[in-house]
Amino acid sequence: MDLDPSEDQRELQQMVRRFSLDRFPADTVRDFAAPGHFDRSAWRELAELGTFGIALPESAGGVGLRWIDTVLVHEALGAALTPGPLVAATLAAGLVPGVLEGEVVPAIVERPTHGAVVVEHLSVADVLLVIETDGIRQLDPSSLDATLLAEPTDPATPVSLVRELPLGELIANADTAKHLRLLGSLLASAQLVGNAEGSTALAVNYAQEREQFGRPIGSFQGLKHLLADCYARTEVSRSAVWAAGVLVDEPEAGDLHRAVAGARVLAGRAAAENGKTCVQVHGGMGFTWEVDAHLFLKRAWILETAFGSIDEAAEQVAESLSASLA
Amino acid sequence: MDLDPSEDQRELQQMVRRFSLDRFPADTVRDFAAPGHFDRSAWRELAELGTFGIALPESAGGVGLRWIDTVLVHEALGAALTPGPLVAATLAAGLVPGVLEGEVVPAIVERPTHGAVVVEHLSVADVLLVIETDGIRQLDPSSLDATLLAEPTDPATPVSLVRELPLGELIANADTAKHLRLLGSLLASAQLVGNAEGSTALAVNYAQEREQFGRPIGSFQGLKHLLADCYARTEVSRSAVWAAGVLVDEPEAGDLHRAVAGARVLAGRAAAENGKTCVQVHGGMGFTWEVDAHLFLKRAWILETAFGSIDEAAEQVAESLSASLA
Amino acid sequence: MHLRDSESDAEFRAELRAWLADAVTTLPAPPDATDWPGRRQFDTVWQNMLFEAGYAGVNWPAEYGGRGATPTQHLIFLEEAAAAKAPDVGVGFVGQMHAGPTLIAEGTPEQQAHHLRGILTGDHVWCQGFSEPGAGSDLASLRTRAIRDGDDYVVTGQKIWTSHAMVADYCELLVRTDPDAAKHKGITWLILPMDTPGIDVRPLMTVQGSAEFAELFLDEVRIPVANRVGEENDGWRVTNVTLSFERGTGFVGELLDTTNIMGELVELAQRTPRGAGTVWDDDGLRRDIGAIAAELDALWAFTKRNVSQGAKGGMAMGSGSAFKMSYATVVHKLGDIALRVLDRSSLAFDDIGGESTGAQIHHKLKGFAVGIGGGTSQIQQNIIAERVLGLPRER
Amino acid sequence: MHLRDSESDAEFRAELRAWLADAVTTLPAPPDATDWPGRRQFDTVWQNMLFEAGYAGVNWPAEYGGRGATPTQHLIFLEEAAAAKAPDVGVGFVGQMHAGPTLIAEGTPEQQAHHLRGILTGDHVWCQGFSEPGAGSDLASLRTRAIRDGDDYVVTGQKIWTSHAMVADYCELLVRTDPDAAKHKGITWLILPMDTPGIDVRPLMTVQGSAEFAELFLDEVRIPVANRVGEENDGWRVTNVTLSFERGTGFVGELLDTTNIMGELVELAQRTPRGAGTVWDDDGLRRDIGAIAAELDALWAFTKRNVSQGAKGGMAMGSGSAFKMSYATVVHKLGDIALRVLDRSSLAFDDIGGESTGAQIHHKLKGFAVGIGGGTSQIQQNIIAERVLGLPRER
Repeated sequence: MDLDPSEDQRELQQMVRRFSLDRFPADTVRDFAAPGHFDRSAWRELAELGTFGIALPESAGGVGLRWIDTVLVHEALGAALTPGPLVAATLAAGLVPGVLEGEVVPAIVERPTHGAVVVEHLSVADVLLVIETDGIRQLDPSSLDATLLAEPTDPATPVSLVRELPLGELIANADTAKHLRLLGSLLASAQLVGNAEGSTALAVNYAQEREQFGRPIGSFQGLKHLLADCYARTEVSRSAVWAAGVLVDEPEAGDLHRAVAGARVLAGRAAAENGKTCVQVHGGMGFTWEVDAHLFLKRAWILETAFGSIDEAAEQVAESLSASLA
Repeated sequence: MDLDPSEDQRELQQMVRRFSLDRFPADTVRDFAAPGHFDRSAWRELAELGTFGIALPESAGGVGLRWIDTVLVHEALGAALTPGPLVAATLAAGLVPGVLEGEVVPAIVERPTHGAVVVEHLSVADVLLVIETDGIRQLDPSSLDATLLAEPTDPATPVSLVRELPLGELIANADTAKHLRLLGSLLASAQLVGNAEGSTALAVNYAQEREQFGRPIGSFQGLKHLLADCYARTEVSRSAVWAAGVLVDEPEAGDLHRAVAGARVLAGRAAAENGKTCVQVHGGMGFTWEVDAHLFLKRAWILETAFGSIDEAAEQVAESLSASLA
Repeated sequence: MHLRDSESDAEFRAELRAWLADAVTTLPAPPDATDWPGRRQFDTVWQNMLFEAGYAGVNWPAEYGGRGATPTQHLIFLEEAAAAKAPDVGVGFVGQMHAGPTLIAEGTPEQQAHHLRGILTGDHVWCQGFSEPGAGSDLASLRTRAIRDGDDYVVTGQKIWTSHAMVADYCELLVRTDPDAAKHKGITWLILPMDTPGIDVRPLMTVQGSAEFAELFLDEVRIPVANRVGEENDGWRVTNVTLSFERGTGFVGELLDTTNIMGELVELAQRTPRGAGTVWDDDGLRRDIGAIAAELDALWAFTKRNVSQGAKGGMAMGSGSAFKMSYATVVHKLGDIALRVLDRSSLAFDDIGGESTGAQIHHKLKGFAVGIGGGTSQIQQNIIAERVLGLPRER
Repeated sequence: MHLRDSESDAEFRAELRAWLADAVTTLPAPPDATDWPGRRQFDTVWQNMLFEAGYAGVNWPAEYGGRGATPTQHLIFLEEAAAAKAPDVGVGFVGQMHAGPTLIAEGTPEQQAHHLRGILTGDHVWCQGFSEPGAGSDLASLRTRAIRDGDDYVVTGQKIWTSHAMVADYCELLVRTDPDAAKHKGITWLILPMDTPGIDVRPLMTVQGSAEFAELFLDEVRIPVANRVGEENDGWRVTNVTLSFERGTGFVGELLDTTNIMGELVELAQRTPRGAGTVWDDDGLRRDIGAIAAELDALWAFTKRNVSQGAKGGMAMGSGSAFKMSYATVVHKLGDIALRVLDRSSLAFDDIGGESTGAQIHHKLKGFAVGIGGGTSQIQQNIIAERVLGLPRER
């Protein structure tokens, strides 16, 4: 047993985070969703780092590491608020040629049980994958009747509304679809943990610098306790996400489905609560567009819905409890 | 409209509270549930104040005030942690001779839909009223197969287990039964508000006196914020309980059922949260039997279940929302 | 204690209701939120109708042109206006709620004569220049500097969160006239005509993605000493004098807004398919919404209690803080539930599926404005702890 | 990163499991919680079996009689012992977890020779005399006074929260030897034999209605200077030296306990009728329990992460505080849900309806012990804020 990342793993995280902050600085993130703002060359550079093929074997062009490493990378991407269809690209890299290299930009969505469907990043995508009960199907975005929505909640995540999703071409079977949904949920949770850490760091930084009533606001116990809670939420949810990440590689060592569901409950709450605290700590400035606090919070809200809500995840854990007693 | 108590009403509250603290001091409250500890003469004195007949007409031996006054009195009783079947006596005073005067001690319970039933104060009661769908029925406690439980959760509230409740004699109709259940819920909520205020006062007092790290612990912002939250919860829930109390007297001025249900949600949470804070503020001492903090908290837990849980109350409010939209 | 209307209140309500029913039908379509001149025009027309009908400044003293009504009647006015879907106070907010009452209490007869009627008729629009980027909850640390030069103050500095600045005629401005005085001292209250040279108004984009507020940059702006309200260096007291005007109705507009949003969320939940039924069939979500409704009901009751106290002379210390903290919490909780109800429809402010989903997210973000504006929830907690509960000050 | 056992860990686990399966069958029925001599006897027998089998002091260094196992193997030991329903450390807690490790680090060879083996065999029972009524979270302000008199210290004062004091042979005692020194200085660590004259042990009743702890009254108790561990006035450092022994397994027992209680609550919910079905059919309650299970799973993962770090040299600063705060919160939440599941069955600690309802309320009350003992959650928050996040100290 070893649930502590190695030096190499920490360096991988640092490298990805530094690259992202450098190539996708906050100013570009703030209006990334606006038409024409997707930077294909930066995306290709991100791909060239190996980002989308961490767990793909080297023979398939990947880095040849494991899913826990992929989880760690997505944690770093979440902390850096890296924009773009990161989860989609990681899931599609082994299925659709060109995605791994960053040449083909994918979007991914689950087929809804009723009505229209909102799809992230569809407006910049070359290919749309649909997760269905019977497998994964591939669609050409340009063939869809899609509307780019004017006001995406997260200004870095463009969202399109598709009134009706055609059937498309089956490119993977039902088991793969199920597994990819699970991985998608886990990678979103990994980003949520990074997000929780990132918003805490932003808030701590502000609390150290900003003075009120003649002293740094971070010296007030009220704020200290709010920020300590942020830290605890991050570390607990990080542990859950890491454990789930290891179980992808070692499914015999525990209940992977329950671990992924539980990780979503924890990471989703941590990101939402920490983001809220971050805005609150910034006082009036936190309510302005120019301070990054809202970017963390809004991204957290988006990620919270990816491949299953927190409510759904809590229900899944409850079902596993029930099954383990039966 | 006037939702602010008059001077007379405040004096009534003060009088009841002072009497109770005098005749039922904390030391007797701490083991009130033990066999032989019920003080019939103190109970008669409490009755002689008019406590159980506040809203009964003077012609019936009551004080001739209104239900909002009864609510205010129960708030005071809750703050003083007054022991005994206070709600039962207030509900039974108009139905069972001798209750008003404190000569006959009543217990009251709802007929459960399944299984055994726990009854508060049955071990000291002369009469048991059962709230049923078709009305109120009266039973003789000595005729029941009842077991006094050894470890009541609230050490001031004796609890008996009755495996099977016989039918008993019908003494009031279905409408009365429904109305008394509503009043019972409201009076328990009034006591919960008093309880929330009482535990806050205890905690504030300790925070002012106890020193740690060279200063009163109440000067630490962390504790200040916890206690300010207690205050806010008390005042908001008090407002809800008062509004519901007025609506008993003026049902045409609003939705009484929703108000009573809403009051339970707020008052139940306030008492439970404030009691928890009170224990926490006391640190290690809060975990000892001799400090009163746990008495408030445990009474709160008992009252929370009286005539419907918080979950049931929230559901009732939701139903009224749904009905108002239909 | 009563909840029913007294006879005179019932009469006031009936007359008002009849007038409103008629009046709102004559209104044009409301302008777009980004059309500031249109908003000023629309709000002014409505305010003028209220003025003509005797409903302007319901709670202002009669000798200053108001109706001199009780706080209870002011609450009735707000309730009925909302029920009739009448416009809210709009661009008249600062003038009617703060600047006007301040001038009534502290202004010279000349200042009162020049300003009060215009506020009531809707012709004078005010904005507020109190907050600064470095002085929010700690307002006393403001740094906008005013230097006396003959009969003028020359003012340089920066203000933030100045609502309606784009269309305002006047600004109630707090400036520092004595940089050496202790923080609460050395502050002065000035009337700034917005057409004075040296003022730069820049829209301030908020997390809601809109520019409801502005920043005000003041560069050697000359304000006549005659525009000073109260004494020099006495502006802190002048600012706080309006707090005694606060008789419980301050948050009624917000509460109405949130109550509406909650109603819409219930309807949304009842129409949104989930699992085999709708979101409303979920025991947990339904109860969570029920609990929010209970909290809003309680805040309405708290408002009535505060107004009742206000009518008797003044709200209890701490009631305003307790209300504000609790209200901010409810808005956050409602927003959390909204996200659970909306699920993937929360990905855009755009309404999705033909439902008004976007309003829910806007309202969720509003929770932050409530929990921060006018003193953060932390500041309210300090006020309660120290002034109501009597806990010792930090140092 | 791995979750599966290494080969040597798998071997350790298999051997241990086999031994436990056999060993637990030989145990007598456990004594009543109020039967202290019976408890000591029972726990000692079990500890002696562990000692004979080579499982005493799993995490103690081999040169001091322990097994010298890794933190991971210590975790495996605790997991397997719980799975086998073996007794927990019981009255051996203070000796094995604190006093023993302190003597290993700071004791003289004579002290080590006299005490360590007895702790491992179960023959020596220790209690802890650190907390005082006026010095809980602020331990450094303790006032129990020790005055040097020849070869003895003469000790007078009062201790509280002294578990197992009724049956202990020794007490690890913190006393103030220099009343004029700054708070953390002037404290000395002494070994107090419990048969020394002048000691009065009084049971302390807790909110759980039981006397699991005691108060210790010391009246001119003479303790030989030879019983001092470390230097005079250096007791604060000596006390904290065991913190470096803390390699992530400190809360495993508690976590196992809470996990069990949660499992029982699920079963209870599935058997308790409510409405047309059972409590478990309620979407909201079911999800709330699911979320608690997720939090406990996460705390298990956090434990494994801390143990992994412990094995590499030490847990990250703040991990212990974050764990403790989070664990206390989970216990409170679980208790809140338990009350909702139990409803009227929560009115007594007695089991009602033939179900183990009372244990749920006991566990709910335990939440306070977790949130207070060993430094309140507020103290943990301060530690994280100042030492991990680097926020400025209050003054």
